[in-house]
Amino acid sequence: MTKIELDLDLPLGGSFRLVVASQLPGRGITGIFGHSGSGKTTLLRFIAGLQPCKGATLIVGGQPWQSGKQCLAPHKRSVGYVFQEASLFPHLSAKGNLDYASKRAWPGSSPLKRDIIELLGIGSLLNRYPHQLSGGERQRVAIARALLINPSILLMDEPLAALDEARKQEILPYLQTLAAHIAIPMLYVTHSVSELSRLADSVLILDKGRVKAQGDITQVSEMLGLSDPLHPFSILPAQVSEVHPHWKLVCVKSHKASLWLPDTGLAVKTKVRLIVQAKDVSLSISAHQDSSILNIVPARVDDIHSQTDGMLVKLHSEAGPLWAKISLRSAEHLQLHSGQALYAQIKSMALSQ
Amino acid sequence: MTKIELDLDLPLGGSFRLVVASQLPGRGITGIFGHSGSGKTTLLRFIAGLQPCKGATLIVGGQPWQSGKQCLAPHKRSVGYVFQEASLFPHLSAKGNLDYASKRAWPGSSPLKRDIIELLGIGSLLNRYPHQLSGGERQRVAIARALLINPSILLMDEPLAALDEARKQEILPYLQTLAAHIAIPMLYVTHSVSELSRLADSVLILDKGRVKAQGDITQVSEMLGLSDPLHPFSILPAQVSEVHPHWKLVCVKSHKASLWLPDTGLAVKTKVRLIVQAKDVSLSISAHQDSSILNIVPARVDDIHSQTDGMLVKLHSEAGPLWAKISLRSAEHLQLHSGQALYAQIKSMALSQ
Amino acid sequence: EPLNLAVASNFAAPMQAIIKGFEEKTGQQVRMSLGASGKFVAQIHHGAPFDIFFSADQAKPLALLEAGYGASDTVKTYAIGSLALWSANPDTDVRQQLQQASFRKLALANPKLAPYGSAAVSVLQQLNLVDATQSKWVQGENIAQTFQFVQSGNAELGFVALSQLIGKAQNARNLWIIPTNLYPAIRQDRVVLKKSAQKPAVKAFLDYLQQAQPRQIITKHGYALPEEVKNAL
Amino acid sequence: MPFNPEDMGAIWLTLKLASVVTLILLIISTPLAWWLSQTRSWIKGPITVIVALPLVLPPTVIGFYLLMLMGPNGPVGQFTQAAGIGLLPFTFWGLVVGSVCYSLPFVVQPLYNAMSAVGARPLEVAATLRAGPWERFFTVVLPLCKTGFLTAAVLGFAHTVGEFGVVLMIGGNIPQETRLVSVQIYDHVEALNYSQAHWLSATMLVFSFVVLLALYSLTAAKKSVGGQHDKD
Amino acid sequence: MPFNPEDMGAIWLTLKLASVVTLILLIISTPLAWWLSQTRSWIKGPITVIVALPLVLPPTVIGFYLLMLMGPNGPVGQFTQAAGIGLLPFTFWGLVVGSVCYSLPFVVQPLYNAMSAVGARPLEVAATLRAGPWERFFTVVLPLCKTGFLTAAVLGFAHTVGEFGVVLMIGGNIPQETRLVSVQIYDHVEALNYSQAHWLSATMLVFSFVVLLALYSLTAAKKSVGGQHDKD
Ligand SMILES: Nc1ncnc2c1ncn2[C@@H]1O[C@H](COP(=O)(O)OP(=O)(O)OP(=O)(O)O)[C@@H](O)[C@H]1O
Ligand SMILES: Nc1ncnc2c1ncn2[C@@H]1O[C@H](COP(=O)(O)OP(=O)(O)OP(=O)(O)O)[C@@H](O)[C@H]1O
Ligand code: MOO
Ligand SMILES: [Mg+2]
Ligand SMILES: [Mg+2]
Repeated sequence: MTKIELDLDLPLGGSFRLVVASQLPGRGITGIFGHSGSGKTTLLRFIAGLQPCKGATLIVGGQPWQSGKQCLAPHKRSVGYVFQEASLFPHLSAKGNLDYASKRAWPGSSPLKRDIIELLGIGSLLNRYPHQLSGGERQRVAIARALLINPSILLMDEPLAALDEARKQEILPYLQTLAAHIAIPMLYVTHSVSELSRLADSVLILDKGRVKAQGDITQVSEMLGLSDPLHPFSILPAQVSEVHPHWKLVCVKSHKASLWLPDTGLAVKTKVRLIVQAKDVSLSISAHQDSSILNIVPARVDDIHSQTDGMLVKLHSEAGPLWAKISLRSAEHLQLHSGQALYAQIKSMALSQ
Repeated sequence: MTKIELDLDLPLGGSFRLVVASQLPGRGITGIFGHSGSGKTTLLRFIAGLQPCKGATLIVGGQPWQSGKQCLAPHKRSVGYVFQEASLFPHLSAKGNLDYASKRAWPGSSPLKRDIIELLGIGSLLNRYPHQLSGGERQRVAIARALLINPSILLMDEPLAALDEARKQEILPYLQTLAAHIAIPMLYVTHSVSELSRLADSVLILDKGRVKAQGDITQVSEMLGLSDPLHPFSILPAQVSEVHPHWKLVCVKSHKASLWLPDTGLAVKTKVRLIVQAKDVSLSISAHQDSSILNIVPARVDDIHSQTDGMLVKLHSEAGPLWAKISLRSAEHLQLHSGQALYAQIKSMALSQ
Repeated sequence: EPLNLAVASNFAAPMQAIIKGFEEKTGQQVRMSLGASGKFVAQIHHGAPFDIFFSADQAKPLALLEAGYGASDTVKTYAIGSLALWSANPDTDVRQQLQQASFRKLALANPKLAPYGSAAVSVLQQLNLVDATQSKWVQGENIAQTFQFVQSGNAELGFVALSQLIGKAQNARNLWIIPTNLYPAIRQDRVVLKKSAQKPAVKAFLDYLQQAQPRQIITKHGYALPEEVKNAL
Repeated sequence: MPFNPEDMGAIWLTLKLASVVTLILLIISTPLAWWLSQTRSWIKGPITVIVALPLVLPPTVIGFYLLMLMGPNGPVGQFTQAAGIGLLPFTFWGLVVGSVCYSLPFVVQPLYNAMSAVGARPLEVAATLRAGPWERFFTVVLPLCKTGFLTAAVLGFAHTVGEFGVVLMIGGNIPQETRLVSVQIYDHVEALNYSQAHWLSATMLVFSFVVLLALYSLTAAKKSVGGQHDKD
Repeated sequence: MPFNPEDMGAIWLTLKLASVVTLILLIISTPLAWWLSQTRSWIKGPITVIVALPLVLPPTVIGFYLLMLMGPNGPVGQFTQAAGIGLLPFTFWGLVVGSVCYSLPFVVQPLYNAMSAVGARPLEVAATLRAGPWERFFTVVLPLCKTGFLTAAVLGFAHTVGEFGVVLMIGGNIPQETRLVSVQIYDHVEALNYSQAHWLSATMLVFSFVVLLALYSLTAAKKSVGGQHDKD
């Protein structure tokens, strides 16, 4: 457990000031979320010791990294940092960059270098110099380098922004496993809500240098889910109850309901987090049996918000609180009103964990 | 019309070779799509004149930019280039960077500097130097700079990768309008299928330096839609037939069917492109009247592919060819078979254009 | 232990020959440092390991003696330089050109630093040519530089040391050996440094200088010996 | 101790020479350094070395060879005479030529290094912003190489002020024309006028300190960013 | 024309001196340049200028002052005597000290510029990769400043080979001990032994050309990337 306790007040060049007094969990992935210029990079730099801050406190796993004037030098902090720009050493080849890290790796069990290289698909690039790599290739080498130092915290500043979807889908689960198995905490800056909701156990939302919300992702999910008001979503904590290898589905229990979702190799009892996009939830008065929609959950209308582009319906469902986004026409058609009992339909294929 | 004719064969450092012989349309947005390292940046650099290539041909709007050994110098090519890394001049403030471009702008009607600055939200940063800006802020200044040169082609290398969703949603429509109204062609490199399908009129898909597919987005949509086999989608060309301000919906005609989608201010007769994610299409045997799903389209099963995580169903619907992704369980439940007649249900809120 | 001599640059050639003879005769090793006299004075003030200083003038050995660095009774003239007016162009009549001041540049050594320079100024004063020529003077830091000014043709004529012309074929037009009555004798003095006064090698070298062979070398190189000058007067 | 008029003349002449030489050095070295920083030709190495080569000869000897070259029988001298410029030795412009030759490497090298450090990207960006080669040079390379130019100017200026071997040889120590402070100080030392030498040396040191510090502060005062291409 | 033994001795002594001085200069200048490139202190400007200041005095005059400082009555001389080293003037190590002082700016300046151009980022990266300050310096700064070190070494070496004003003054031109090639050539020229001077000069030029070119090629042969921080 490498809990991170932070307390800083850091003015930067007159117009910007980052104020954070907070505790970040010592395991799992903490998403750092916020608009461009909200202070995410600055926060990571402070934790790595690259951004000095007078009188701040930073305690990591009980060890004081900074307390007032006493400040642990950056190279004595066991962090792996993926910078927002790849920042490879220009004088070293890709291999040289990786070796630089692995030679200096912190002691302890570490993932195999070979595996990391393979996962990131950089095996054929090792002899190239940074200026001979494409943007995405550089970023992948930088990620590998940060992993190879075998740190006790990983700081990642939009590490996947330069990568294509397929590549992201390969790397994301790996980072997830890493955070879970090696049990090192990871601070993960991203602009992508889907990356965030998929990866993060806990979230810190920054806004203009202040903490706007913080906590377990389910705690902040309402705020997070509404952070982009036009694309709201809900997060349902759930647990795998059954595995159906034949159907390639698993059944999870969320609140009182059972939901089906694609089997991605989850074992029974695994805790998962379902992200349900409001636009993926449809409503029906009766429960239809002849459709491909597997998840049909009894629900009650809690509240109805009118938005510029439709209606946002807050539901109390058997699976937990849910947002549904429907058109005004559908709302009128269904004569939607608060307290109404109906069914929420969620395509299992639209569910991600 | 600034049609771009390309013919190049460019070896880069032994292991990579970019071969493109192609014509890109002279108006609208051409998406350049491909995995990391597939040659997207190299292609843009060649067009801008920054990457020399022996014996290549490049004709832009009838004007030969390169033909064999004759090669127009980069500064004589009317391009606006947003580099993959922001690449602001470090010795100039944000304002200095913008002025550098506006002072040298190509003649012709150009968007107002004030408007560009406001749209990109950089008005308060103008006096800062690049090292005082956040990653996203730098990228926004770089985009503004490329627009201010008032070019006759825009080359954009993942310009929005560093930006948050909200910011993207602001800038995307602007770029769209720009491409449409000022009628300059834009080559837009992106990894994001949603950006691509939203923005691009035509697409060039690169794979390991070769053109894998090219053409109007609807022509390549099948390949594009399957480019990430786990997240397939379909693209339906459509035209607005009715506007319903009361419901905040528009009705569009796609093939033989009418579909409802959120009103984003589209006028009647506007041509739109609907992106329908396979996971958003559900199937039912009968047409349900009591659900919030507005778009229920008669369809026939054309083909069924088994995938690792479910079934991919190819449909001939009245709205055009559609992919639907359903679970094996639903497929068995509905006794799905080729030729079967059923209904495809698409939530209007899940539709984007 | 070698004998260390500090020798004014203009006397390099004869001294080299003299040392060769001395070494052959006595087996005593001699190391000669060449340089400007003024520099040697500064160096001797700060502990330079020289035994005998052969200056280009009389003032500097005297100054050293007064400052307490020289051994008393060791200051002595070892050679007397002769001044010549010379042009590198064999067709130039140097005397005529000097009289008419019909030249672009006249080279002479810096009178403040080199005795050959002050001698040259005396000659011009005697001939009443200072005002007519002063604007055309170019001064070398030492007599060697002055010679190079003339030899490279950059100065049409110049006052050089006769010793510099030895062995170079000249005619009567482009070389004028200045009569000694037009300038005070250019006496070059030497002094033994106090700390070396008792060294046997010093004594041996000074003795050797009195012998015929070195004296011959000195005159062969275009210098006069003090005794001879006295005789001539 | 006040200066005698000769000293004053020498000081004035020195400043004039150092300024002119520094200016000419910058003008010559800029394209040379730029070419060196951009070329991939094999002659880059030899040229780089040749620029530094005069350094290995003693200044007086360089002066000696320059005297021969620029004299009436030397090739340069023949040329200048034919061109109607006359002979260069013993003139102010002769000193300028000599000093330029001898101080060249101290100006070329810092410029070359600074220009190499600019990298390709800023130039590429400028090219896409319609800046032609000259414009790129003036609007991007020059400002990014400010520190390099400062170093070059400081070294060139200081070295010209202090250099005297070359100048002694081709100058001829003519008052108001080629008698520089360095020569003057040297003369004082040689003539054992030590107090005069100390005084003049101290003046030169203090004066140069002030000039160089002003030059330095002036350049440093404007936002100095060269080299730091990005911060996260 | 073969060399006489004196010439040979002078050549050998020169190479020894230039090598030792270049080495010492690099050792001294590296931390100094590094400090200058990192500090934000106000004394950075004055120190930079002070390093370049000796240049404004003629070498002989510098030599003269060094002679006073290191002589038996000078503070340095008193110290070296007390420390049991004896007096430095007129010894090989005296020449070393003199040459180091005089050539310092030519080594500090290119290093300073190269180090400033490295920027903060590579050092930050190295710090997060567990490299302490020393390690950062050796694994990041040194390799990224290769060109700067090359320039510094070339200028330092060449200048030491050619410099003779300082060396003449504090060396005393003693054969085998302090008589360098530069002084030897100077002597030949002064003694009007031109052919000997030409021969020795040409040898020095050719030899230095070869040495410097080799040094240059050696450094350039390894992938030269310094300064080009990123390509798209
Ligand atoms: N040296 C500086 N001087 C002044 N302001 C600065 C400086 N460094 C950063 N800032 C400002 O501080 C704010 C926070 O910057 P930071 O890099 O932490 O943002 P961010 O959240 O990482 O943004 P992005 O998502 O765009 O990378 C920005 O508004 C930036 O302009
Ligand atoms: N100078 C070079 N020498 C050798 N290979 C190079 C060089 N420059 C680029 N490459 C290679 O060429 C390929 C194409 O690079 P390019 O930058 O065009 O890719 P990209 O499609 O833009 O990728 P990304 O999405 O990661 O930015 C890459 O595999 C890269 O490693
Ligand atoms: O003999 Mo001198 O002192 O070089 O003119
Ligand atoms: Mg950031
Ligand atoms: Mg790229």
